[in-house]
Amino acid sequence: MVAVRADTEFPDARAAYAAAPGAATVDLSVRIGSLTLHTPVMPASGCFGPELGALIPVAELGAAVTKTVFGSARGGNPVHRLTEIPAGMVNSVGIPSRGPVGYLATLHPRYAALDVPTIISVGGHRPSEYAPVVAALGENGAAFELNVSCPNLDRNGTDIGSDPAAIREVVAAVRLVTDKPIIVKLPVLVASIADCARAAEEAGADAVCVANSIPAMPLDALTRRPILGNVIGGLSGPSIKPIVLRLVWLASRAVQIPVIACGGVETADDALDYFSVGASAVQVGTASFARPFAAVEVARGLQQRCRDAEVGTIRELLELDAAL
Amino acid sequence: MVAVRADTEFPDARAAYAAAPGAATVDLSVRIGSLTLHTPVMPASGCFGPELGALIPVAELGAAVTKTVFGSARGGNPVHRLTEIPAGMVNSVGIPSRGPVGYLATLHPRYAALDVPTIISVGGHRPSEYAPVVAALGENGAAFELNVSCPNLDRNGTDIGSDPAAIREVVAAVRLVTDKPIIVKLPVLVASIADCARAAEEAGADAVCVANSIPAMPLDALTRRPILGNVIGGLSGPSIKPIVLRLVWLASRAVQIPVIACGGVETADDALDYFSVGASAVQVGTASFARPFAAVEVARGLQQRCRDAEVGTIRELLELDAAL
Amino acid sequence: MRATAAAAARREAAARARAFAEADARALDGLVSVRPRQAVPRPQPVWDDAEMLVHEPAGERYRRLVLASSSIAHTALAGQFLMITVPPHAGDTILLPRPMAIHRRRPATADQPGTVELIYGVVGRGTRALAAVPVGGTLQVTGPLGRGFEFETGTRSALLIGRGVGICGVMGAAEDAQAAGIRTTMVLSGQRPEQLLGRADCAELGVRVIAVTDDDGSSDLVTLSAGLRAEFDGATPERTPPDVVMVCGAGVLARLAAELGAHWGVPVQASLEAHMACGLGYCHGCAAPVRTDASVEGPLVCADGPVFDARIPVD
Amino acid sequence: MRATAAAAARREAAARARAFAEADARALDGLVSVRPRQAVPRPQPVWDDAEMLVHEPAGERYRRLVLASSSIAHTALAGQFLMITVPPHAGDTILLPRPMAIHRRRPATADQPGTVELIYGVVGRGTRALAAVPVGGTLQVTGPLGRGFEFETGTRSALLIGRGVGICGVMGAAEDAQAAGIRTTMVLSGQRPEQLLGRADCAELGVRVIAVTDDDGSSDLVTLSAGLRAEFDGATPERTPPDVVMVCGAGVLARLAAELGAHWGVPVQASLEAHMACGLGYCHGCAAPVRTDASVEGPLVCADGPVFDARIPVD
Ligand SMILES: Cc1cc2nc3c(=O)[nH]c(=O)nc-3n(C[C@H](O)[C@H](O)[C@H](O)COP(=O)(O)OP(=O)(O)OC[C@H]3O[C@@H](n4cnc5c(N)ncnc54)[C@H](O)[C@@H]3O)c2cc1C
Ligand SMILES: Cc1cc2nc3c(=O)[nH]c(=O)nc-3n(C[C@H](O)[C@H](O)[C@H](O)COP(=O)(O)OP(=O)(O)OC[C@H]3O[C@@H](n4cnc5c(N)ncnc54)[C@H](O)[C@@H]3O)c2cc1C
Ligand SMILES: Cc1cc2nc3c(=O)[nH]c(=O)nc-3n(C[C@H](O)[C@H](O)[C@H](O)COP(=O)(O)O)c2cc1C
Ligand SMILES: Cc1cc2nc3c(=O)[nH]c(=O)nc-3n(C[C@H](O)[C@H](O)[C@H](O)COP(=O)(O)O)c2cc1C
Ligand code: FES
Ligand code: FES
Repeated sequence: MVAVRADTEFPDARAAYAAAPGAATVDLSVRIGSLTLHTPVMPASGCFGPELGALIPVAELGAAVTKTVFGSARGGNPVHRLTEIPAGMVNSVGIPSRGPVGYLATLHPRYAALDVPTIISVGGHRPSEYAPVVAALGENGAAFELNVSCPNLDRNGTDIGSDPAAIREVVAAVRLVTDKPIIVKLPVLVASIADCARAAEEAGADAVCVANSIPAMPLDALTRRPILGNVIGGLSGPSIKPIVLRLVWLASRAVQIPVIACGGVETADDALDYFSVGASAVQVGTASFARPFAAVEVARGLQQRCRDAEVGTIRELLELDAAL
Repeated sequence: MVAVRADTEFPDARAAYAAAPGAATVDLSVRIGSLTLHTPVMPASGCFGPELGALIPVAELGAAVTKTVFGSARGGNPVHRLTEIPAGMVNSVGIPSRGPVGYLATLHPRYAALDVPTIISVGGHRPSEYAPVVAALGENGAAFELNVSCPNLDRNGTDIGSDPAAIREVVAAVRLVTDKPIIVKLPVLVASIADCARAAEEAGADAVCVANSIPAMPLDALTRRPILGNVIGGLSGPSIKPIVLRLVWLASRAVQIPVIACGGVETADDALDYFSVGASAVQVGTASFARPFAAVEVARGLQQRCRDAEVGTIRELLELDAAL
Repeated sequence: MRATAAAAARREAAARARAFAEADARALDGLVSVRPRQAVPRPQPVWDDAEMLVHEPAGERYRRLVLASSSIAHTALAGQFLMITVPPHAGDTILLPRPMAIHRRRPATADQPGTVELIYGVVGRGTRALAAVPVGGTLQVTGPLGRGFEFETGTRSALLIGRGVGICGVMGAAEDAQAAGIRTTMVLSGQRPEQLLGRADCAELGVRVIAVTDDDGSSDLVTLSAGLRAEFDGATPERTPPDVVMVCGAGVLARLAAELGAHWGVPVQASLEAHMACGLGYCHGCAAPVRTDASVEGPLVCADGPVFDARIPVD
Repeated sequence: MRATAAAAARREAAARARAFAEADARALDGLVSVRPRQAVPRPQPVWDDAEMLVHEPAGERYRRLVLASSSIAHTALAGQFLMITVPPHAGDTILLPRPMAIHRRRPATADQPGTVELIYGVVGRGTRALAAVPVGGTLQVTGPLGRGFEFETGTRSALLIGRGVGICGVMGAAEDAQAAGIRTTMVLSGQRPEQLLGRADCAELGVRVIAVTDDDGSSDLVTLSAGLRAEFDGATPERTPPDVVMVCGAGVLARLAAELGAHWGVPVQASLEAHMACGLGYCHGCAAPVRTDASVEGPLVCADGPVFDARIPVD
């Protein structure tokens, strides 16, 4: 574990924070295929970096999740790449990626130094592009998250993840090149989240993550021009939670594999909301920018709730609540 | 026009309001197929009723739009049917409908008494259900808006409007039974709004309306139970505007027929935002509940902006702004 | 441990909220129906920019709001309500107007505008934002709305029952009763004596008050029911049953009133709440808890109520 | 007509905003590059719950914020910044922290905690919510962040240029210059004399001030450039060109500084802004305006800057 250590002469808030986790007495571990996470809380792709290793007790998270790695190196989108509007945060960072080789050379060693499993997010611009990236990443990382919220250049730019057939194709190809757990991260704008989740499950995925940010087009209130250099960006944060809650509920009823919820999680209560509709784990994205320790807080909060209620699992906690 | 008249003994704010429209000196009329609306502003389906005739100068709107009429009579959803959360308003009113016969007997005469064209919203639970309703409505109403954000019972409950083939089927069938303008109101959760809009256009629609509310699942913060009796409701209001703006932008680039924007319009500026990405008209929904005159304000605001800039069309106004 | 206490408090509050909602639904099940067509025509609702004359704490947990609107004060009937548009507050926009009962109507005089008085509890985002609106500005309101309490001609005595902020729902009936010379008793129910609304209003209107609270157990439904039966048992001319019972509070209180009405053989009117958007009858957001067959849209609280007939179902 | 005036004002503001953004982008195009590896290692950023000691108006349009954080005050380098987490305000939640330059660093003493001082303008939702935070509580901050202004060893004189709130970006360099005995002149630019920040700081630090404003036209880029050339024209020993120019303001000001640097043959360092989420280098939100080939992710303002080398492109 990368130690969170404050300058001893002038201590900051980190030291007290890291020292006071509250005993992790309850076993909240969750299985994603062959991988066991000691807590069902992890960061969302693109909202975490190894830089946080010195700021928060990363080992209290279930996993680290990388920004999406694409097959070839490329820069991100023009500025502005992100902004905040009343409806939430909108980002069009794009896909600054060094390709699997660049990732393994520069970023991966820093992830590997963190004392948690690394889930490597992988993307592509056509269904055929995913498996080669996963193959190139080889034995690195503990699991792969397939980001299918990417325009399919084989099919007119419609998201790969909105097309069950394309999802099947991606997952089946990746399944052939790795034995590690495969998580498929689905987009919001799909005709049927149940069909998409089932396609992932049937093709061999070990979990689905629901969901990515919601495509949006923020305009500058004064000039009426797009704020983002890329015109379109992804809306994230608390306002998307009621939309994603429904998707998690529907996906959980459609598949047997775990559903990882992602969208507007800020607190342990948000996580419990998702658990109550069927999620097995949660990812924390936007909330980490304002509070770098947000995901750790969620994990600690779940422990605390279970301890307080004297139960051993989140399911029991929810049943107890429901029985009240 | 149904006169807006205040009690003369104790006048209220309506009288002054109705008396001060600002001359409608600019011709902002817009054509939807064979129908000309004198202003590109109208209410959204389900967010207007003839009850407003006595409260606001309805004649200043381009049209009235009815709540969706289904083929057979049925009640709405269990309570709660609506609520407000930080992300917006969520409704699961459902489809209380008296069928076309009941509508014609009870509601239509009250719409007909308003001094604006009535656009009748029509729904169905399978593609085959729309045309019979339109046929039964016959010569009543000035246009039909087909609400295709309805689960398709022929196809596993996926929205009719998220399936371009189903949209084509609905529109082609309705086209056979009416010569009046057909507007297709599309849902948000679709794989490709461009494909859906094109399907409507190719099958003979005169306009598309983009979009309906976004399905969401609000939970009670305290009890963690669904707030709505129907569990799922539609999220509407200002927070959905950045999401719908992108859809309007994409739809406008995909089709030649007019695109009517619907989602979070509260002010003339919101309308101009939509016009700037290609919309030809706007609908005002949620905003009318807090301010019954919201749609009238939008129409007046557009007049005012054009007058101030000394231009004759909204296109010119936007060009002038863009040239600044 | 602080966190444990907080979690326990949260669980208890959740349990209370659930239990309350379930008891309410059970109590109202089959209880209410739309009253036959009304005699007095309803006033045309208007919207008005009403000056806020008073906005101050009322009792221990409520806030009082006095709005100048001669038009509404002039036309509003007992038990009608307003839709209050909550202005945006420090970045928080409230989308839906909030329905509020008209607690008092004071018609315009030669030198004063007519006013309506509302009382509300600060419970959620809407009322929190409303509480921040300063006196002096205007508040946009739509009303008067709905069908309120109605006295049949010939009514000589009435029993009104209000609990918490529901006291505001029935106070208009007390005003009408006083004007019509109807002998009236009002039950004011609340958690603590300091929270009871309406004492001064009842004094002003010459209405006899029976105050009951959770604190001393007098508001307990069984205790209250027994007390009222004893009170109106017909033993003396003063103790004859009232000609009508009017109630505004939780579902269980409406049921209690219906039971009393059945016992005494007199009609009962109960004012209900529902989540609302338009208040005018077109959005269909406010379905009333009246059993209807699935092919028929049932009555609406805003248009067919908020006041309904309450009768113990015989099935 | 009032509405017409409002519309005209809006159109003018929109035109100004567009023109400003375009001029800025044009001015920065090809201007900046990442500086070679730095000599002094950067401090490890921390997050801290910093007590708000002061939060008050500063000049005509800004607000001053003094935060107690011994750790950050102790380690922060000139030109570094903090990410400020804006607490929720009356229902409005601010999701992204806001980057703010460290205007002054005051290390801890025997009986006082170390403090950092920030100055900001209230321009949007974020800073409006920040302005509502009362003194006395704590504010969560992450920092010190980024790569700031760096004096090469042997630097004897420096010209610092700051405009508006950008003055805060360069004030840390003035602190370092004073400590290192570097002869320093600081241009303070702003719209009106009443809005100029940093006069007192410059007096305290013994920095000579050249104040220029839009009001009297002295801040006009051509006028200012001519004035500075004349000022440092080498005519007398006091008038020799500075060894380094450091600037924080709009892109056009960075370009002006780069032109002066080219003229005098001295290096120029410019502090830039970008929309940010993490401030730490992992979110890739803050791409710097540095031309790179499409297959390469360019430098980031938060990690490779905010201070960059500024040189007039030769192409
Ligand atoms: C006819 C009628 C009369 C009313 N009169 C009063 C009154 O005199 N004084 C008073 O304090 N309250 C009254 N209410 C309730 C009031 O309208 C508020 O909605 C309620 O107090 C909730 O507060 P909030 O808006 O802060 O809650 P929020 O949490 O902001 O509400 C969220 C959503 O739920 C709805 N909601 C929540 N609780 C209720 C409720 N009890 N009734 C209706 N909608 C609800 C809100 O309208 C909103 O859409 C009345 C309701 C009705 C229907
Ligand atoms: C390194 C750095 C140092 C800064 N130092 C200062 C300072 O000392 N004083 C000061 O007043 N401001 C400073 N800013 C700008 C500040 O961070 C605010 O973002 C800016 O003032 C906008 O105000 P707002 O958040 O109220 O605007 P909002 O309208 O709430 O902002 C909307 C979004 O746009 C972003 N944004 C808007 N304008 C800017 C901007 N100019 N720079 C970066 N992001 C922007 C916001 O961060 C937010 O994500 C600095 C920015 C950077 C990058
Ligand atoms: C700045 C930023 C960058 C992101 N980058 C990625 C990414 O590379 N891959 C991906 O699958 N999702 C990415 N996302 C989406 C998030 O992982 C997450 O799905 C989304 O933000 C919703 O969660 P939230 O509301 O908790 O932020 C990004 C989000 C943000 C805000
Ligand atoms: C209470 C309510 C009822 C609605 N009923 C219908 C309906 O019957 N048919 C329909 O097509 N859309 C219906 N809608 C959706 C609106 O017409 C509109 O598409 C949506 O609310 C987004 O617009 P807004 O953000 O301006 O409200 C309803 C919306 C609300 C809030
Ligand atoms: S509130 Fe709209 S119908 Fe009752
Ligand atoms: S702000 Fe996140 S990388 Fe710079």
